[in-house]
Amino acid sequence: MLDAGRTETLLEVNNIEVIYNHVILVLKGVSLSVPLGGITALLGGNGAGKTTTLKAISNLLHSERGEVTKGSIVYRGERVQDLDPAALVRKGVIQVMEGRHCFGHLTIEENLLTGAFTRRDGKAAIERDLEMVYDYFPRLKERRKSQAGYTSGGEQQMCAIGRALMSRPETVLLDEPSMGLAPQLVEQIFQIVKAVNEGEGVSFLLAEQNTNVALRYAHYGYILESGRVVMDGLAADLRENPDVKEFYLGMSDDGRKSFRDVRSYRRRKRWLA
Amino acid sequence: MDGAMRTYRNDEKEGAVSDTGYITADGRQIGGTLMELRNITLKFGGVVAIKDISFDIREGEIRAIIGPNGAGKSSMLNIISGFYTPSEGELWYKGAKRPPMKPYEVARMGIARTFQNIALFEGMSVLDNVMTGRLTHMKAGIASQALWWGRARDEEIANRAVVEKVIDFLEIQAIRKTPVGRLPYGLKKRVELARALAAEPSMLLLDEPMAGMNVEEKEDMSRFILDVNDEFGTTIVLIEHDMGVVMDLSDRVVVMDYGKKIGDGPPDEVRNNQDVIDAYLGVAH
Amino acid sequence: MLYRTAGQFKTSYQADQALFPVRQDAVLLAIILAFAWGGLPLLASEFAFQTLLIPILIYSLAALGLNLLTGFAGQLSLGTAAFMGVGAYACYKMVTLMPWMNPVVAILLSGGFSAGVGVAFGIPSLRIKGFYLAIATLAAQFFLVWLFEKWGWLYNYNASGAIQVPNLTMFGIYVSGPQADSRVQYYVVLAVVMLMTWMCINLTRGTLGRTWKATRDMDIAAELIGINLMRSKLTAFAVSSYVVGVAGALFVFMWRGAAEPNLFDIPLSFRILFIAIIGGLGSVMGNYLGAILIVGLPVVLGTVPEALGIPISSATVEHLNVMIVGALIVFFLIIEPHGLARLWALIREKLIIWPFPH
Amino acid sequence: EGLSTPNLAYRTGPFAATGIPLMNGQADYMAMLNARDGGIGGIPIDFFECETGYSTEKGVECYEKTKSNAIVSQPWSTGITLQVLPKTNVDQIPILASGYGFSPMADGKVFHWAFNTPLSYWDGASIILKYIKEMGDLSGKKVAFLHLDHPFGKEPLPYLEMKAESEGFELLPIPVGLKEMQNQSAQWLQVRRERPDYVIMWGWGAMNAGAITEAVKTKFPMDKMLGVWWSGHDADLRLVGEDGKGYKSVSWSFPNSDAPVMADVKKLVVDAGKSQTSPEEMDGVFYSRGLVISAILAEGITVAQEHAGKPDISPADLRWGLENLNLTQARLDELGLSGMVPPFSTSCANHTGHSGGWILEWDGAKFVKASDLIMPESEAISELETAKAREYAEANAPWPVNEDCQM
Amino acid sequence: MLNDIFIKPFIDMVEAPDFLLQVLWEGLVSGILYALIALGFVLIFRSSRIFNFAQGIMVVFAALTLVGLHAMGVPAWICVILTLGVMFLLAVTIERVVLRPLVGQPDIILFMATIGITLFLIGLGEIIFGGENKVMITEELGIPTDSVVLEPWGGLLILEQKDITAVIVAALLVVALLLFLNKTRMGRAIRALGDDHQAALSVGISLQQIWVLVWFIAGIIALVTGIAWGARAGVSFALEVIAYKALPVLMLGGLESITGAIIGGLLIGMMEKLFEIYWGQPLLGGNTETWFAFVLALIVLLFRPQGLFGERIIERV
Ligand SMILES: Nc1ncnc2c1ncn2[C@@H]1O[C@H](COP(=O)(O)OP(=O)(O)OP(=O)(O)O)[C@@H](O)[C@H]1O
Ligand SMILES: Nc1ncnc2c1ncn2[C@@H]1O[C@H](COP(=O)(O)OP(=O)(O)OP(=O)(O)O)[C@@H](O)[C@H]1O
Ligand SMILES: CC(C)C[C@H](N)C(=O)O
Ligand SMILES: [Mg+2]
Ligand SMILES: [Mg+2]
Repeated sequence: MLDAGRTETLLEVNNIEVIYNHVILVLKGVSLSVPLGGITALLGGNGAGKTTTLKAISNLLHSERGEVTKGSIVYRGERVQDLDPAALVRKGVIQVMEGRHCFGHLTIEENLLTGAFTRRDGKAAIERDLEMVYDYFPRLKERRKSQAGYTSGGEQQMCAIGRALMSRPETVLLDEPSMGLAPQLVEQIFQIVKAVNEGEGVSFLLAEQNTNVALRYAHYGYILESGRVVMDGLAADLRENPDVKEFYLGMSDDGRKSFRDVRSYRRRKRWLA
Repeated sequence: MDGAMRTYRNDEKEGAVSDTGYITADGRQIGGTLMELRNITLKFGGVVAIKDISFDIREGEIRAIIGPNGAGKSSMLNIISGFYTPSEGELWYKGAKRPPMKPYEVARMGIARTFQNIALFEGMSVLDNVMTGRLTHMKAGIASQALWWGRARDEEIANRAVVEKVIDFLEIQAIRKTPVGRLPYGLKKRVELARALAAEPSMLLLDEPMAGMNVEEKEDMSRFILDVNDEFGTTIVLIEHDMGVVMDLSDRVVVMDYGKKIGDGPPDEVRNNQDVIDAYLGVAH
Repeated sequence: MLYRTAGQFKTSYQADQALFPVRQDAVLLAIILAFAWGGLPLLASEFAFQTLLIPILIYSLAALGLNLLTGFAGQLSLGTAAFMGVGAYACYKMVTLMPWMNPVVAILLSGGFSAGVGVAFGIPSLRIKGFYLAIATLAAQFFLVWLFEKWGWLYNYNASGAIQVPNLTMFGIYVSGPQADSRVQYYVVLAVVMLMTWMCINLTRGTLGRTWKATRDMDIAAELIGINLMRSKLTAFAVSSYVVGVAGALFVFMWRGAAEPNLFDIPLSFRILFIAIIGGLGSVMGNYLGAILIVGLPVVLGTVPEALGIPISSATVEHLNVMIVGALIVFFLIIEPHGLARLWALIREKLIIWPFPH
Repeated sequence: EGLSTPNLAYRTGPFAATGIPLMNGQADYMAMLNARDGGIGGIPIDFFECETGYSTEKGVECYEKTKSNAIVSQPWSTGITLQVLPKTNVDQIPILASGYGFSPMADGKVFHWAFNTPLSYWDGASIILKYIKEMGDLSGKKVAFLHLDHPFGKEPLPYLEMKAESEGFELLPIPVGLKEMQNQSAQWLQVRRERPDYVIMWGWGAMNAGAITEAVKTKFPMDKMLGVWWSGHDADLRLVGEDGKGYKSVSWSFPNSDAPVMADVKKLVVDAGKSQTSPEEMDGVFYSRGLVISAILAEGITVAQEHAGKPDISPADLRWGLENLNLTQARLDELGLSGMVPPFSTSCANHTGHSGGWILEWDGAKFVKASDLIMPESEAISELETAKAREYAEANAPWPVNEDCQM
Repeated sequence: MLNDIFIKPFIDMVEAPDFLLQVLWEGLVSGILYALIALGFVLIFRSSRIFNFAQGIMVVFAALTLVGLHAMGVPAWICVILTLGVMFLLAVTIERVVLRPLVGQPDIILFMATIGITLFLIGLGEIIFGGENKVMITEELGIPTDSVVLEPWGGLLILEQKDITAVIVAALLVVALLLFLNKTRMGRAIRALGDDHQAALSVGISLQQIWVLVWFIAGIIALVTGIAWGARAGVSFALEVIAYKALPVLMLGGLESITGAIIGGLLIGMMEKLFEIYWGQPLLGGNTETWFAFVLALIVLLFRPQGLFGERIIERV
């Protein structure tokens, strides 16, 4: 396992603030760092600002009328927050968006090929990577000629991840890969993430609701609530934290709680003192 | 596998309203058959999304549908709510065969639903969204509405009261006037539920109500579902991928895979069904 | 701190549903109305009535009609002008066939005809969506204008092929035709527009309004929660065309005085669409703001070179005008795609929390 | 300051090509008067344009905008004329629509404030038919009437229909919509199918060029095609050059580069850089016609000033002036307009003057006169005028009718 | 009556087949021109879901620039190159000033913006070039202007060589575009962009680059259209109104289909001409071409809501 302290820092987010539509303040000073070759998880409830953080990094906020008003985002020592998304992709940072966002009218294979849009290393190399993606996701190979709009949720998620891999990224920002997927698939996708991480040396920053899985695969984690980082630490440590256990893993002192027993009133989180 | 299930099946007498029902593990009385799907097949061009599936839904129960992605779960829900018309098969509701219907007619029969990919009316406030759930209960004529007088106004106030109850129940008072476009995902899901509940349906279809939620939020959602089922006796059909939720909440589970039914029965039984483990769960939960 | 909503609590649903839950809004509106009824008519010149006041009101109403359909019910229409034409021609036929008819009643009735035609051309909306639907309204646009031209009965076989508004009286005063006084016409228009606006506000905030908005935002979901899309869309076409038709009748009877078929051609449709969009789709007030901008702007621009003493030929002024209007449309869309009404709402939001930035 | 004489011009849009030379001619004449004589009767002419683009809507706007101090208004479109006509009784400003407008405007008893000197469209149609008849019998012939689908184009219809009946020819109206002016293939296919003996054209703006090129393309015999005076623009014919040889157009004006007035305009306006015209345009039919129109207006002002006994006349004075025009050959020569317009006179009851017109023919490079002055058949026309004028007054009641007018 | 509607027109057609051919040919030629405009639309629509109303004025603008430059004494072929330069600048400007700030806005807003652009260009064009009708420099560009006269069945069929040229050029253009869209990296990116802006951005497709490219190609198409149409009817702002005809063509063919644009164009061109000649003129007083295309498209859409070749609308919940 990676030790965050010793490896090179790839991406650093310093105290950023994001405002939508000039009035809605969503991120209120978020800082985090992603080490080279690691899987870093960004956890937190709905509306905590995970997606916003990822989009701030990949510079996709602009088209949603959001902007980073404070702080800085540094990738390999270089300030990147004024680049356009394409330039960032060329630098090796690519995002897999929440909700998959496949190109519905393109076939699966065409979708994958668009992932290689920024690449200049020739047809053969792209062809090779296509095979690599098909190796990781055999299911995609079966459906390569189908229009993405008609494939199932899981296939679309695979397609989106595969598409990102086609850009030969160094860092992948992965937003909620597990959403809406069957348990087996979730496991499978995380396995693939792990395999890609280890096999190709790609670093991941992933936003997840499914804390359970995320903390099993990640090395380091940040917990975000209402636009602030409220806790961070090694994944293993976080798993043992009692608050995380209760609120994110659904564990009570005596094992997993039943969803039938949640009607009793809830406790307050300790960090919201 | 069949032995246990037969107890729950109701396919002996055609169109019979009800037999006696059954008692759940935690002691609730489940009524007779509310809806029965018989040999449903659904095709899209060459693709067979659902293949000859039959099952029933009983009054007051929480009926889960699970299965891998693309198994045809949402399509099944769409058939129930009239959005898709099955290529083959019949649908019996409250003891009568349901003729082909427009979705809005189905909704008016008391079947409300939520959607897998949130389908709220983004341009409206939370309150208005929930009010749309009550449209089926509002009958004022256009003149009355234009003048804001008489029936239109009375209805507006009466239905607003109902809606406020739902809002209180789901604890979304604070965002009443917020445009839904600005809400985070979890709250949107809750608003969607509110909209469905506002219709006071006798049957509620929930398509992955907890996708994209963390445990805390899932707990909330579970609480709402249980309360609705409990307090109003609403029958609930639930599609969900979180096995914890499914196992804890549902009374009976249908398992689908590639458009076929591979299991049907109480949660405990289903989770030990080898077909289900192979196709869906991966490991026993 | 002027615009404080804190402290204004609502204790009943009825109070919460009042037209102006915020006191300041009601006060502002009262001032505007007092000005419209009392102040302006005293101050304004004939020129102002003819080039600003009357057209702004009529265009607002037409845009409101379109907004009901496009902004509230989400059905794009590029045929507004033709539906205005139906209103105008219907009104013309009514007053020439039945000269005893009260002109205002005729104007209000003429909307009924355009409602009928609107519904007919709205039927395709049940199957066709988005830009494709624009074709249905464009078909209406081009077909109706053609019909106005070819069907002599519609314009009483006038030599000019145009309809000429007769001199009509109400309570012994000329309200239309060359003999009518601008001030009188202004009051008639103001009254009709106010009445229609009030009714439209009621419709949009009630059941029908929610039905429309649901249809607009996501028609599949709307149908699945129990909305009869056919009814929803067709009522939108009907009500919208009604309002547009009345605006068309006002347009010709209370303002232009005459109209040839070309008047109702597509540029007018676009103009009204501009007003609705610049004002803000899905807003009632926006139509007024949009009309003030789109109608007022050229008038103001037209006076600029003269005021500055720059000698530009009238043709160049005209071209510059077109250019500037085009540029401004783009400009306004960029600063606030949701229109002036949204801009106002944002300002309001800022005012409410003022002096705190967030 | 001076006498405010707005002109509802168009220098833009699909009608600009034909509009510009006319507007230039008008403006230059007035500029010449201002430069040479300090205006008319010592008071300068404030001649200014309001751009209408030939759109009726814009035109009415322009009329309203410019009417405040105006002593006259020139709508430059039959459509606009028709729409402002009912307002004239209220506004009491004369409308000068030289060679266009509503033909019954000739009846001054009904249309007190409108003038269409020196020739109306019915007159024009009558001259064309007369000319055709000279070439051979009309009865049993088929005459296509290719016209702009606009009040202007429909204007001669009542007269033509009447004649079709009395002369026994078949009239085939072919409308050209504003949107199809430049692409008249459907209309010319119809011509090809119907094989008419003559095509009479009431075209304007881009429609002219469109029709003439199509005619050449479909090989319609050019000498069987005759246009109204607005369809005889040199530039339109220059497009087809030699191929257009034989095309004819009726006209009540004719360019005369040697006329004294042309020299004055050239010296005082064009050479002084105060004009937008070009030498080529100045020799054309339309420029000189614009000039003549301004001269008619100027003459009206002169007459009015003499009558009112003051230079600073009112609109009502000008109306008197326009009703009492007497442009004899001598007076025309005096004004330096020799050969540019036939003599005519107006009266309280006759607002047109019915000057008569020439048939011009395109010789491959320019228009030349192909006939002597032909007079319209006044009797039949004036009957129709009176009838239609009465009809109009009734439809627009209350409408004052002045029965006291002397002939 | 029934005879006039259902029998006589067909008898007329059979009796004068050369005339029928001429009608069809005229329809075909105008159809090609509608189709060319529609092509410009389709390209932009595919890449951005922008319904580019300005395509019509771009045609006018391109043609005017070409003719205007030539009037200044520039040789014809250099004019073409310079005009392409102007169209490129126009594309860059539109992208920078209008599209970039409006990324991600609803379709109708972008549609409105293109109407704004249209107005702006009309004003600008009239100021620069003046409103008069101008003659296309057909011969200078080396386009043959003679006509081919055929005599089928002893009748008469006149085909203008410039029309024949237009037909050939249009066909080549379509093939080139189809290859470009379906077989190249850029083409794929263009299609991807049309499906999902955000996702396209996220994989590093540069909106700016693609939009400039697409608008520039639309500009090239506009120039070709301008030359072809200008050669027929002269160049003036009235040309702009034929852009409206491209709308039904698009709808009939399907908004995102190149093939659809071409087939739709031909179909509408020929059908409206046939209808006008055999039904419109004799029975309805003529001028039916103003609306026939729209009604035809509407009827087709009632049966195929996405047009003949449009992409199937994916509707799922
Ligand atoms: N385009 C936008 N305009 C306005 N507010 C927005 C916009 N996008 C997001 N927000 C708001 O920003 C906050 C953070 O949203 P974000 O999507 O980053 O949360 P998240 O942590 O990713 O949540 P989820 O788990 O639901 O995806 C939410 O309150 C949301 O309502
Ligand atoms: N409108 C449609 N047209 C064509 N195919 C469709 C349509 N709707 C669904 N399908 C296909 O039917 C199959 C079942 O889809 P469905 O959405 O019902 O799956 P699901 O079980 O809900 O999956 P998930 O868990 O991913 O939501 C899929 O293969 C899908 O591609
Ligand atoms: C010169 C113009 C006034 C002629 C124009 N075609 C008309 O309306 O009569
Ligand atoms: Mg998120
Ligand atoms: Mg599903």
